Amino acid sequence: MDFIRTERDPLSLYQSMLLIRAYEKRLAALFAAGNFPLTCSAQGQEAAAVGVVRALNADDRILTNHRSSAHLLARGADPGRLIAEVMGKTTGYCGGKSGTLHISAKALGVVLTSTIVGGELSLATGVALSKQMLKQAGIVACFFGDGAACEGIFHESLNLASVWELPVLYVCENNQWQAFVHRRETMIADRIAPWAGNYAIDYASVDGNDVNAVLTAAEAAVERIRRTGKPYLLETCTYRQKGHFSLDDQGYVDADELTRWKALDPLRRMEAYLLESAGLSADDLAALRAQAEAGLDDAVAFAQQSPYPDSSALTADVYA
Amino acid sequence: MDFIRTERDPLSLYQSMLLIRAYEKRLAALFAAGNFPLTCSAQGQEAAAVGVVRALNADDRILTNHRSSAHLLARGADPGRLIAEVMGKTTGYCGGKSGTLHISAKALGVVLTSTIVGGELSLATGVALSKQMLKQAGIVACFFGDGAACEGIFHESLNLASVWELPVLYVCENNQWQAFVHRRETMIADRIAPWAGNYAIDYASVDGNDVNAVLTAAEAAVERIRRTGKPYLLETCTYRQKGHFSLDDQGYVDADELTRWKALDPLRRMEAYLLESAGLSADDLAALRAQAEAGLDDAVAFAQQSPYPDSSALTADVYA
Amino acid sequence: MSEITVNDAIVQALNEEMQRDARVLLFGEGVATLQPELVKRFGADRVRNTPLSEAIIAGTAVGAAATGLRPVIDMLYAPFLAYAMDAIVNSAGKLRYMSGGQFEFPLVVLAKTGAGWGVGAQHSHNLEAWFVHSPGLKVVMPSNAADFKGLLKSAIRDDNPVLFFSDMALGYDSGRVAAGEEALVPIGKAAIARSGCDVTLVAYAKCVPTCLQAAEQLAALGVDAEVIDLRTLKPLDEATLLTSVRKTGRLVVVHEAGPLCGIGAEIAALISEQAFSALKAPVRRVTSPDVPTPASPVLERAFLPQAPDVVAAVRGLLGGA
Amino acid sequence: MSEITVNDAIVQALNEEMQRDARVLLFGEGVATLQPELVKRFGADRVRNTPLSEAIIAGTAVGAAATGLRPVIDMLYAPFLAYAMDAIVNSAGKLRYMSGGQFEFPLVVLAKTGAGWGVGAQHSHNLEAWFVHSPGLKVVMPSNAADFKGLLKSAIRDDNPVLFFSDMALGYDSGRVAAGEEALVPIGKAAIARSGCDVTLVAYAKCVPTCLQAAEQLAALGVDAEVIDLRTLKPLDEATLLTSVRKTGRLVVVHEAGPLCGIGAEIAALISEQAFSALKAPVRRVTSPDVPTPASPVLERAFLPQAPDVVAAVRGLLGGA
Ligand SMILES: Cc1ncc(C[n+]2csc(CCOP(=O)(O)OP(=O)(O)O)c2C)c(N)n1
Ligand SMILES: Cc1ncc(C[n+]2csc(CCOP(=O)(O)OP(=O)(O)O)c2C)c(N)n1
Ligand SMILES: [Mg+2]
Ligand SMILES: [Mg+2]
Repeated sequence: MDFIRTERDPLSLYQSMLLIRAYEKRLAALFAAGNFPLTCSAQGQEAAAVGVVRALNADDRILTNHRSSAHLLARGADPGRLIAEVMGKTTGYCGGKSGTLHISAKALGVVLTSTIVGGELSLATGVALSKQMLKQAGIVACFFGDGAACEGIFHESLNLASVWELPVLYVCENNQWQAFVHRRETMIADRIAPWAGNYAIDYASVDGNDVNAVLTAAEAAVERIRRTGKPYLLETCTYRQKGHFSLDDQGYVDADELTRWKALDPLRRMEAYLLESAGLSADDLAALRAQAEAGLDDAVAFAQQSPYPDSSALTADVYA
Repeated sequence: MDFIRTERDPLSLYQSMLLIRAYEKRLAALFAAGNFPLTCSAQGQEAAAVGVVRALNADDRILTNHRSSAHLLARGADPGRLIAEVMGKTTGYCGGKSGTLHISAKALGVVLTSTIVGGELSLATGVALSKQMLKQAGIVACFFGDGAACEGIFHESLNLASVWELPVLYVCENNQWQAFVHRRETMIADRIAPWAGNYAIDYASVDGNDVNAVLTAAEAAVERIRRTGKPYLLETCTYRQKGHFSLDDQGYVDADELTRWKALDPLRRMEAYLLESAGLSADDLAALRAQAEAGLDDAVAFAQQSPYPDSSALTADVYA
Repeated sequence: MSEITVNDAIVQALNEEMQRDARVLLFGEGVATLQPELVKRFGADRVRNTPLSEAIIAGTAVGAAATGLRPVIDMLYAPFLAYAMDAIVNSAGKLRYMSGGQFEFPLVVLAKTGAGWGVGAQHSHNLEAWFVHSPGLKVVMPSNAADFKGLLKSAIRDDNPVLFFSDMALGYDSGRVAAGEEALVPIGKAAIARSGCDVTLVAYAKCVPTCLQAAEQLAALGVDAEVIDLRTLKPLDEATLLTSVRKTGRLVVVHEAGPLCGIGAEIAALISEQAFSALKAPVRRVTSPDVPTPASPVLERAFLPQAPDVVAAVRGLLGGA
Repeated sequence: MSEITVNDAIVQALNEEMQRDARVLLFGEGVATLQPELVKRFGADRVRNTPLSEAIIAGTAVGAAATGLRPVIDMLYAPFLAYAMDAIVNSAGKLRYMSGGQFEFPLVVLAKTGAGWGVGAQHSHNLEAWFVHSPGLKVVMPSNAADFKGLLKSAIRDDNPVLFFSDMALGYDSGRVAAGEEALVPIGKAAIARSGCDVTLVAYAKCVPTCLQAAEQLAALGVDAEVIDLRTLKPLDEATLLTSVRKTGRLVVVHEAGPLCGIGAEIAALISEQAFSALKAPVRRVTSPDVPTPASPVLERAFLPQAPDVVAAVRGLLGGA
């Protein structure tokens, strides 16, 4: 039941963010309980993911990285199959061979996920070249972090996309951290979007914790790419609320910074909006939360009941 | 007799350019005569090389690439030892193991030459880090082409040099060609210098065929680096008058472009200046040319009389 | 059948396969400039110059291959692959497996190498063993015009990433080459370049002619050498190797690449695992020494395996050394 | 002597060598954040975080090494070296030779690898053979705390580029480690982890414990196995290997890295070249299959060489198979 989600109404956006938050909290709980694989949490970045992914059509393609859960769920991935992949089960999107760090789901148009920082930047141009040369409708959205922007491949990818006029939406999720290093230590500027100027690529930087703002900016960017066929760089300014991965207690993170950003929590802000401007009640929200949790219960049960691959799978899928 | 040249008077600058031109013409003649190795000619780029190299002090370091003859000669390299290296003789700067493409001369402060495009960009930061941490006087000049600016390492090198405040003078010799590809096909912009802005690095772009202008710009850049300790990007706009290497007949080069640039020949322009503003006569210039040619005669004779290495050298110099 | 050079064979293969399949495209630093007739015939879209950016050239090819195109990229000299290892090894070689078989990577990476031109160790460095060691890739390295054409055509039709290495020294060698379909040479099949019964000489690329030369000199000494041209380095044609060594009982592997963890090491290990009882003498490797390729002509000659080195190794074996 | 973990041994070695030589500095993605005590002790100048830029991290180390510093860089996981191959292979490994000996490159590259953590093929990929195949480099890969400390100290004092690989699975193993100078372990010397006379098991990193386990099981079967811990992969300690095989006449090489053109291939080739007459049975390799490392725990276990696999291989040899 791989159904690509493209709904953009506020309620759908919120439901998607809620699912991502519930998913991340559930995985953290499972890890804490022991005997569950480590993962990279997207908690705090829900709006940045949902706002961009929902601006895409079904025939668009997505490339993502190690922190992909939000992109996959926003696109409509089945949380049960995601958790199954994390656990290395046959029902996972990659039959358990990927594990959590590089989940791709071709049926959802989420292709070629790489955990090599910058890997998605090196592959996105080729996916876009196929769109261009095979005259297929659709653009390519490439999600990468502020850290990936420091890799040489960022420069090579944007330069080629510009010279060859490739329909790539570069989405830099600037969450202020690069594993254990603060963005500040790795670059002079605070914003990455303007770097696109060197390649004559249009760009924008948006409040990544405001899903409505992200959606609006992403829709504008996508429209421009569809119209011109040229690349665009959208920076979503957001924050990694959890450690780099499950084992990271964030001991090195400045407490004030964390507090400042938690006050900007994307779910809280969308809830305020729904209550004030969309006529939802506190009860409605509670019901939605319960719904999301129930979905996670089923997902975890599905993953846990799924079988591990047979050892014969070890040597399968190497060559076409 | 490795003597680092730092003279900056117009006559010395011209003599250095004259030596480079004579050297390149002589090597082209030797290659045409047969049984001489292929080389990458710096003809047409003499002013860009001499103007920058002469702005340096003896304790500064230079990194260069495959097209290094002009940098080496401007710095004071012995043409005899250069030709010997090109021929693979023991008296060459690298004992014949380098050949023409990666000649380094530690005694001249010309270190770690790489023919891997961008190689010099990857090494320059480390040489500058040594200057910084060992508290040694001097800066590091790194010569690279417009093509090298397309490599990811350009982005990584400038970003690190900026964040770590390394004393690097990045010198982009924009000669309009990248082997068999025109610069125009590889980037949207015509100038590379402004790319430094992304890293908050100061920059300038100068007429690379006017040696006086290059020297002035380079002196200003060097002074700024010495004062601030921070990197700087100087772009010298010039032209590759010959093919990419000895075998390249330039059949693919637009005739008008070539004519336009030949009219801007750096030697012609410096000669005009010397005649008009420095009180030299045509006879003086003729004498200087004859002097340069005589020097080349000796250099070639020295290289030709030098021995080839003994085959025992094959396994020497691998490990320290 | 016509007599053409290795360089022409490569262009013929590209012409035929681009004609046959509109999804095939070629890009790299200067390919459009240097192959104007390909541009004229197939258009600027399918024959492209690129910026000087090996990492994105390879990455673009990998992304395109996974989504419907069949790219051929010219990476120029093998050492430049050092900039493109992530796309080739971590992406092209692994992402099919890591995705549970969701993607295919029909892609060909062209790279030249081989000493003899005095251009030094940053141009001349035989790196084929790196890619044999890495999962999910295929590696070919032909020795003659017919195989260059036939293997390149097969590589372009293969649904997996293929590293196609050309030895500079062979570019102007000419040989008789078939036209069109019959020209295909299968990936994974070695060729018996000369049959013999006293010793097996295994080589690839320019070391095949070296071994044939050595075989002539050995014949004069009454030694009948079999010469096997590997042609494909991954997957290795184990059957042909084992059959030959079981016949001759003696093996010398010859290549320009460095000795340590090279193809020669792999074949020596393979044979001493699979045909141990058939071996009458130690397996010998004749390779370049474990040093960078020197530019000086004298040293470069000494660096390369030569026929007399092969003859000496064989005589050592027959002397029972 | 104190009992410490492998991870602590690495930090101890860094502490002692940074104390001993002010030219030693450490940089990489997050090293300053994760080693605050090193920063406190030696200053932010000598212990630096870097941008996420492997190519310039390595290039900077190479340039610094050639001009008076002695950098140690943490490249995190081995597959990330794919971004740094030019600086390591084309520059650090070649520029001394290519310059006629004008430069030295005292530099250490740290990289982790090794399956067992379910992180998949872009983190778990044993690439040590690539660097053994490339000229001008040294490669070490220890198996226990004492060797981690002793070899890291030697690597930092070595005037050549040293690749120092750590197997993730060993990080929390503890062992008795000497303090200060006596802790030095020479590069290029293998260790006899267990002496025996019936068969030689050669391994490195986490496969050493695997072989010791196998040796116990073999002892129960009346087979006396000698276990050699290579410790250094380049230069190989040929003498120790040859002496052992001349004694036992049987050889099994065990490693996690892929089989093709791996260390096992090199050792099999070396032995069948140098100790052919001493061999009573074929040389056997027990390695992971030639596939990317799977993330699924079941498959990951099947991917790794296990003691029973080693025992089976030895029994095959003794059965004269
Ligand atoms: C080439 C490479 N270097 C280092 C790593 C280890 N690593 C994984 S994620 C990460 C931080 C990435 O930062 P960023 O790009 O900002 O993405 P984020 O994790 O913040 O979403 C690092 C250093 C890697 N996977 N690949
Ligand atoms: C990594 C790499 N790619 C390709 C080459 C082949 N090559 C040598 S010089 C050159 C052109 C370099 O252009 P540019 O940087 O502008 O320097 P220029 O030759 O114009 O001085 C190329 C493609 C190389 N040596 N290294
Ligand atoms: Mg980040
Ligand atoms: Mg140029």
